[in-house]
Amino acid sequence: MSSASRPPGEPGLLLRAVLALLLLAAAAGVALALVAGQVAPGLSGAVAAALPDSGASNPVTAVLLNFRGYDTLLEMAVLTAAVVGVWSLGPAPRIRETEPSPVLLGMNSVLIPLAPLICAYLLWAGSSRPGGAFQAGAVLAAAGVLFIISGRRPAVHLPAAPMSWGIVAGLGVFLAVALAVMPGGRELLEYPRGLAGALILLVETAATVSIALILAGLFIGGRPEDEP
Amino acid sequence: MSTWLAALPWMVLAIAIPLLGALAAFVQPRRAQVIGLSFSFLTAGAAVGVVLDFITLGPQQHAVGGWGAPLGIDLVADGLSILMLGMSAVVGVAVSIYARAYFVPYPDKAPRFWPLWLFLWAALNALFQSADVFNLYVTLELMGLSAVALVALTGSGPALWGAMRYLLVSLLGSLAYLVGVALLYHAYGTVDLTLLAERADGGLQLAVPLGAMIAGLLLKTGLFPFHVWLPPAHGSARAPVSALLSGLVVKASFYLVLRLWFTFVPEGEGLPLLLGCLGAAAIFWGSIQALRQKRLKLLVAYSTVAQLGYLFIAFPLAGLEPQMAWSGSIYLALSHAFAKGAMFLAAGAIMTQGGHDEIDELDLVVDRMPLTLAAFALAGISLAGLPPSGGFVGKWLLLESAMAQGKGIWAAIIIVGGLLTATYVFRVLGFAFTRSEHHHERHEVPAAMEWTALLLALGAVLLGFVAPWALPLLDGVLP
Amino acid sequence: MSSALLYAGAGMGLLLVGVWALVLRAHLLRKVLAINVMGSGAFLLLVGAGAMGGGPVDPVPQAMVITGIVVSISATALALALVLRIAYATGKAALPEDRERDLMDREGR
Amino acid sequence: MNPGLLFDAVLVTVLLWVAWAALASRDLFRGIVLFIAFGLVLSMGWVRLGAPDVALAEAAIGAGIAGALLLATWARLPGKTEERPGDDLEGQERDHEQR
Repeated sequence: MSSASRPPGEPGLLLRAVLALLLLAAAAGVALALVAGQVAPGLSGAVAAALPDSGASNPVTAVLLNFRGYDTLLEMAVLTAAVVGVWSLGPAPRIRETEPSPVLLGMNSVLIPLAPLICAYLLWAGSSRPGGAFQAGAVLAAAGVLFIISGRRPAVHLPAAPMSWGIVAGLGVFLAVALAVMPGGRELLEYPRGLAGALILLVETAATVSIALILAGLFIGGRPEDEP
Repeated sequence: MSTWLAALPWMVLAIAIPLLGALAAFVQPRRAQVIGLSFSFLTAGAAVGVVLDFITLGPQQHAVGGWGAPLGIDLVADGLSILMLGMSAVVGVAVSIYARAYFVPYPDKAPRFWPLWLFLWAALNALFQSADVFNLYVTLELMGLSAVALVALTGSGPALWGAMRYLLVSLLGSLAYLVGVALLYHAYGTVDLTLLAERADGGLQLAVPLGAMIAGLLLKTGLFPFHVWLPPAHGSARAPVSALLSGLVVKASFYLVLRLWFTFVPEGEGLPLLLGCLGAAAIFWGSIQALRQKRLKLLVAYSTVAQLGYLFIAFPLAGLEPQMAWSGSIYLALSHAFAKGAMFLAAGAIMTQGGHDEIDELDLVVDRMPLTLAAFALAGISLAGLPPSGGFVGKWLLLESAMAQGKGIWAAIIIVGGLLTATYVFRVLGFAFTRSEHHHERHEVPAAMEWTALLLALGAVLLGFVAPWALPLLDGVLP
Repeated sequence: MSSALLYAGAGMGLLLVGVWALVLRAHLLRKVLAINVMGSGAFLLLVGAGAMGGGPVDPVPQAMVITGIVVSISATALALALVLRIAYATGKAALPEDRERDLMDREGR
Repeated sequence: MNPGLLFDAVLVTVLLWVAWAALASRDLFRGIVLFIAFGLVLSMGWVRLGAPDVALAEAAIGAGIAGALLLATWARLPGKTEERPGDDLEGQERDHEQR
């Protein structure tokens, strides 16, 4: 150790000073861009005007699954690619079985049965009120995570095949719907008149199941053991 | 028969097919090789469809969801997009054929490689066609995550470090880009590139977001001095992955810099000069580091740092001769994708054969793998800018543009950089022709690996001949 | 001064804090935390700056942020899996340039 | 100063402080817990910005799932000592195994 004040490898004063200057300059730039000049009105008007044709009455859901549904499609691809990536790193680290605390078990016996209910509500509410596939999937995944860490489960022998089908279902159904609407001169994801609501619900339901499985799969931290 | 083929929505299929392929290869891991290779051909076919549509009908547009900007997201295929799509198709098919042979001894890696590579390909095709700055952010993230996972596929400590550093840099770059998107939406109320081009009026409100976005993209491209993450990541990845990263992935963020530049045409001399200087620094630093490397793959990776520098020489030259300078830069990007892809594939074949890639232990490898050595040499010819290769055309255009403006210093940099490139390529070739004192193991290398490297390198040379047909595709894109 | 500007400013602040920690802290888990804080900052900036004009709430940036949150959890999950593999393979959850450093937390080694 | 703006100012200050504390604290476990708190404070901010959908997503994913992932990763890190802080909080992940 060269000096008591600065352990080896610790970033020096010069680096800190340069970094601080750079960050302050960037912040000043952003601040100026924020307060200088006009503020554009945004797209709330356009969304409100097109909302009746969108198949959802919650404007955020309409943007997520109709107007900018293509973003959401690619976002499902990102999520799926992440779990593929995590599984590609190797088999899941084994979680040691321990006696779970009674508090957790008690909590779980209430929370885990409740989760599918909350999930269904969020999914159903999503078209008209706050909520939607991602939130619902996350709640379901949270129940799965509680289940995994509570230790009250059959040995962690997750069957890979059904799990991987469930993981791809969200993106698969979304892609299939996006492509299936195209015959008849429509564009990708251009829902036929009157079918938008039903198709959005279909996409969201598949997405919810997949998101829950993917998030739980990410939590496991590697591929199931029977996966080649 | 061709009517229904022509009516297919190729732009969409170029994105949807690789996504479907990724899903199929993931759920059927035991058949991943077959699925992966088939979907690679289909994806390349869709990209060719987009290119043919462009040639027969001109620039294409597709309003996803039928809404159109600003509410919806538009896909656009113009001359620049289709050159990039075509580049990805050629390099992608070559790497896919190579990878099928390469991964035979690694049955645990193959089912992991194919879904990730198809996700990456989908991200590239989506990125090259998107006209929406937020959608581009999502494509950047899809590309980044699958690329990082591909690097980590190697599994060793250094590769994991390389992947981790790459991930952090990539996320930092994306966030800088996202800040730019936020400020653009704040100022102009849209994220569509065409509408932004109409509404943007210069000043701080444009300069700050554009600066943030370009800075983030330069980080992802690995322009000097942001290159430190690049050689470890590209050098430690599996050979087909290295070829994809150096050949295609860094080009995607460079493409996006160009796209933003052509959309907003920033004023002023400072930033172009800065980019040019960084490019020049990258050429010298990357070449000198390449000369000093002991391992072949690291040499090739540092060569990427140097060659990326060339792409930015166009910025200070574009003031008076925009057409020529930009064409040169884009053509260099294309031929670098072919040449560098071929070089990494050749390096991978050499590594498979000898079990190592120490440059001074190449031990008369030319006797055992003449095809691979030919591939390496041909790729080197294009990298060094010797005629009649694609690299020659690109560098010639840059040189001519520099001379026409009396900017001799840039011409000198281009020429010296070419000499340095030739030096490190010949250093490798020299050791390939000499006998080593040590004994090395020898393995059989599948012919498919040698031939794909050679054909890709030949492609880099042939690009020089097709330039008269390829360059006019850029009409209407360049500012 | 409006609430929207306040939140946009906070977003900028989070970005600064995040970059600072990303560069200076050595432990990889901390770097992942830093990236996440930065992401939240960028999202706040997106919605806050979009809302500065007043008027009805704009759903488009909100939808973008939800997309961003999902993208960011994907990246976080991949990053965390990598951190764990690095820690198992090399014994320390840090990049080679930081290996000499005290990771400044009790769980460092 | 109207009460809404005052509340926002307090919220923003707390948000920035929690973020700073999460990133600067010496103790990694504490940092992660503070990060989860950060997610919850932030989701209050989303409600204030009129974005309840984002607030739900932030609480469920940004704080909940991300927090669970971070804690699980932390608990699986190799080379831990027995007396680590918060041993009684995440009692299930007590695996000190090295792979």
